[in-house]
Amino acid sequence: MNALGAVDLGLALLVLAIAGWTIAAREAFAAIVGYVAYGLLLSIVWARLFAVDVAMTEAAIGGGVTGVLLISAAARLRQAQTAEDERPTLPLRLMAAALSALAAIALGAVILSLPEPGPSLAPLAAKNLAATGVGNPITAVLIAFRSFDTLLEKVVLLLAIIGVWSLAPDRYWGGAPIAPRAARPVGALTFLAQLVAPIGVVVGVHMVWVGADEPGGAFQGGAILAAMWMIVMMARLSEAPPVGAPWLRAALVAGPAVFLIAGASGAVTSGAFFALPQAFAKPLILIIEAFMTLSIAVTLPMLVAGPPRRAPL
Amino acid sequence: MSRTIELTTEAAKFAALLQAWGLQPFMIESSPDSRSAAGAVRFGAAAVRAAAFFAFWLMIGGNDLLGLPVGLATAVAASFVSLRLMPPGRAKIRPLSLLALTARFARQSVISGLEVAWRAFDPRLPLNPGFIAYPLRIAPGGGRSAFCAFSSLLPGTLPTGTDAGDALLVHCLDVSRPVSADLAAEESLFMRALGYD
Amino acid sequence: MSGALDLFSIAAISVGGFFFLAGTVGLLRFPDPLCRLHALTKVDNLGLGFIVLGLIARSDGVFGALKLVAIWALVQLAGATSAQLIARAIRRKEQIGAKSAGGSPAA
Amino acid sequence: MITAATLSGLTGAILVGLGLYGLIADPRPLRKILAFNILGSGVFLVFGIIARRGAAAGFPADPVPQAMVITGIVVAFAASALAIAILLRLVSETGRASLRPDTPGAAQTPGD
Repeated sequence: MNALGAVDLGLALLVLAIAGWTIAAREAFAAIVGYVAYGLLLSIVWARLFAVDVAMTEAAIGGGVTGVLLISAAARLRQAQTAEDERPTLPLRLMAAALSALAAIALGAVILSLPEPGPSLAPLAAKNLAATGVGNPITAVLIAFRSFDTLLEKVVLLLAIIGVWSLAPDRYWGGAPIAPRAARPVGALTFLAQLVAPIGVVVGVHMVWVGADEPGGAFQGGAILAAMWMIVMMARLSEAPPVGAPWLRAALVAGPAVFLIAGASGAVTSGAFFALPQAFAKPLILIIEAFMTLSIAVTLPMLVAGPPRRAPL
Repeated sequence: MSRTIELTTEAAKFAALLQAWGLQPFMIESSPDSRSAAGAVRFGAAAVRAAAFFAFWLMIGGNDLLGLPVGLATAVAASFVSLRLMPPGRAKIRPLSLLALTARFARQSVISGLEVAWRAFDPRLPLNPGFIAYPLRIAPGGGRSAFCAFSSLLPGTLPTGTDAGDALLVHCLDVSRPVSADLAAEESLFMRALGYD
Repeated sequence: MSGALDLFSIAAISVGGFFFLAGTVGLLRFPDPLCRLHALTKVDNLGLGFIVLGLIARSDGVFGALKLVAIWALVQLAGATSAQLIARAIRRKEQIGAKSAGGSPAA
Repeated sequence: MITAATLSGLTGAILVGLGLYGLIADPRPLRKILAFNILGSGVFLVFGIIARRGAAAGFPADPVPQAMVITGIVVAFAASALAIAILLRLVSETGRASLRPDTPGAAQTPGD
């Protein structure tokens, strides 16, 4: 086994160990810290699979934003304990373990018996990449080749927001959520937010811009912008907006709306839904990406902030 | 009479603009006596910061000609965010003192880093941990936060926030070391470099 | 690349690796969370500094070098902030513990 | 000889098993959400090696599964956020972080 193979094996064992710790840890807080570390390690695994775009998404969303969501939830759940007697009995746990092991073994067997060479859509994507004008095949797949998936995924985000907001008690409807934040202003956190947030804006936009040709894109860049807004709210330099704010709602629907309009205009001009005219494919993709970025940057923090918890003014 | 006032304000504006563009990158002195001069200061700070963010864009983006307008717009947006979060303060950077501060930071980092490394590897684990209270001279606000961040980077000292007064509670791996004297030297240098004195 | 530059790069990265090792040993051996924080956030950052220094010698052009410096600076900022926040949280917890035990808070 | 891609796939398979166990065996709702996320990331990893095995046409990995994993990660996050919002509302209504429909103190049914 060469050095890189040893690194891969070590990485795999580390990922599994931390996943096991996350499942087994007694304290919720410890489990969540484990989960964040797990997300970061997993993104290294993705980088080793040459999926840099996925690695960035996993690090930003799987590790970072989900981590904030879980930690703030755990802090609010500290009082509400689950009774110990709700733990399943030993035979039941053994059965669950056997079932899980069976699932893992079956999946492992499938992986080992995959056909060689693997089927691939890469040649097809490569052949049509020139028509989109972008250089990053993943961005092309997301926005052009499988645009319905991406559009529906944006709609799912919107549905999730609607679902989260619907959980507000009646008296708070139209009010503002309370984003996770420090109990009182802390100098160190304020300093970080003041310095990092503008730099993060540059990095996030840059990531969307280069996403057309290199690893990056609306999801990764949007997640960075979202993180910057969350840091600013955590440092108490800004508050979550009321859910009824028109600008907020416009920003939330901007991405899917522009995407839909582009698709519909394709139906008119080129005779097929989402048929982007070839001459304008690249600028169109960039415009769609820009609005998607805006929506993602606003949606993720609002999902983390949760339902309104303040009466409307 | 009114003309003279106008001229004075214009002059103040111009001076503030010059100051902002030339000598004091990032943060500049605000002059509370004149509103329009304050506006110019704000504009100047915005311009300096936007230039800095554009330079950052060029640095991470490299030489992509098509991206320049995007970078420019992003730099303006970033400086808007920056101004919202951190209005122009009274700090000004003195390059020579900053250089001295950087040199001291590098030297102290290596020296105390080696010391912590030695403590970690020594089988007897020679630690004498504890807190010391260090009375801060730098005023509360951005400058103090920056100094705390700075001193928390040096191995051996770890600021853990202030007590009821203005004393910084510093955790040290070895309380018998001259931590207070070191901190005082660094604070003087820091205040001189960023114009907080 | 000239041999001297390669040699410098190897030396700097090795020194960085040494500091990372020292930080990890400290993390495992130091007795309480605050001491472990020293090992984790500072000695490791120093290690990163040396590794960045070694990589700058191998970077292609000024932009690559500046990018590495920016990465180092951002990690420093994150490290400084998280170290202070964690240290603060630990001290407050200890203070509350000391108060409830009837002792005076450490100062 | 097991390649790096196969190794990651097997890791993904074990992660699916671990997540499934946590999802079934842990009664605490927050931990179920965590386990669900681990299960999901295991599935993504299996998808990822299918992308890696589909390396062709000069790409190091098939871009189509990669793009789907990216959307998948975002959807998993949205689902977690919704689940946590529901959980927090449940706690604020009942005062207990429990999925058990009966009131505290009532006789428990085995195998529930």
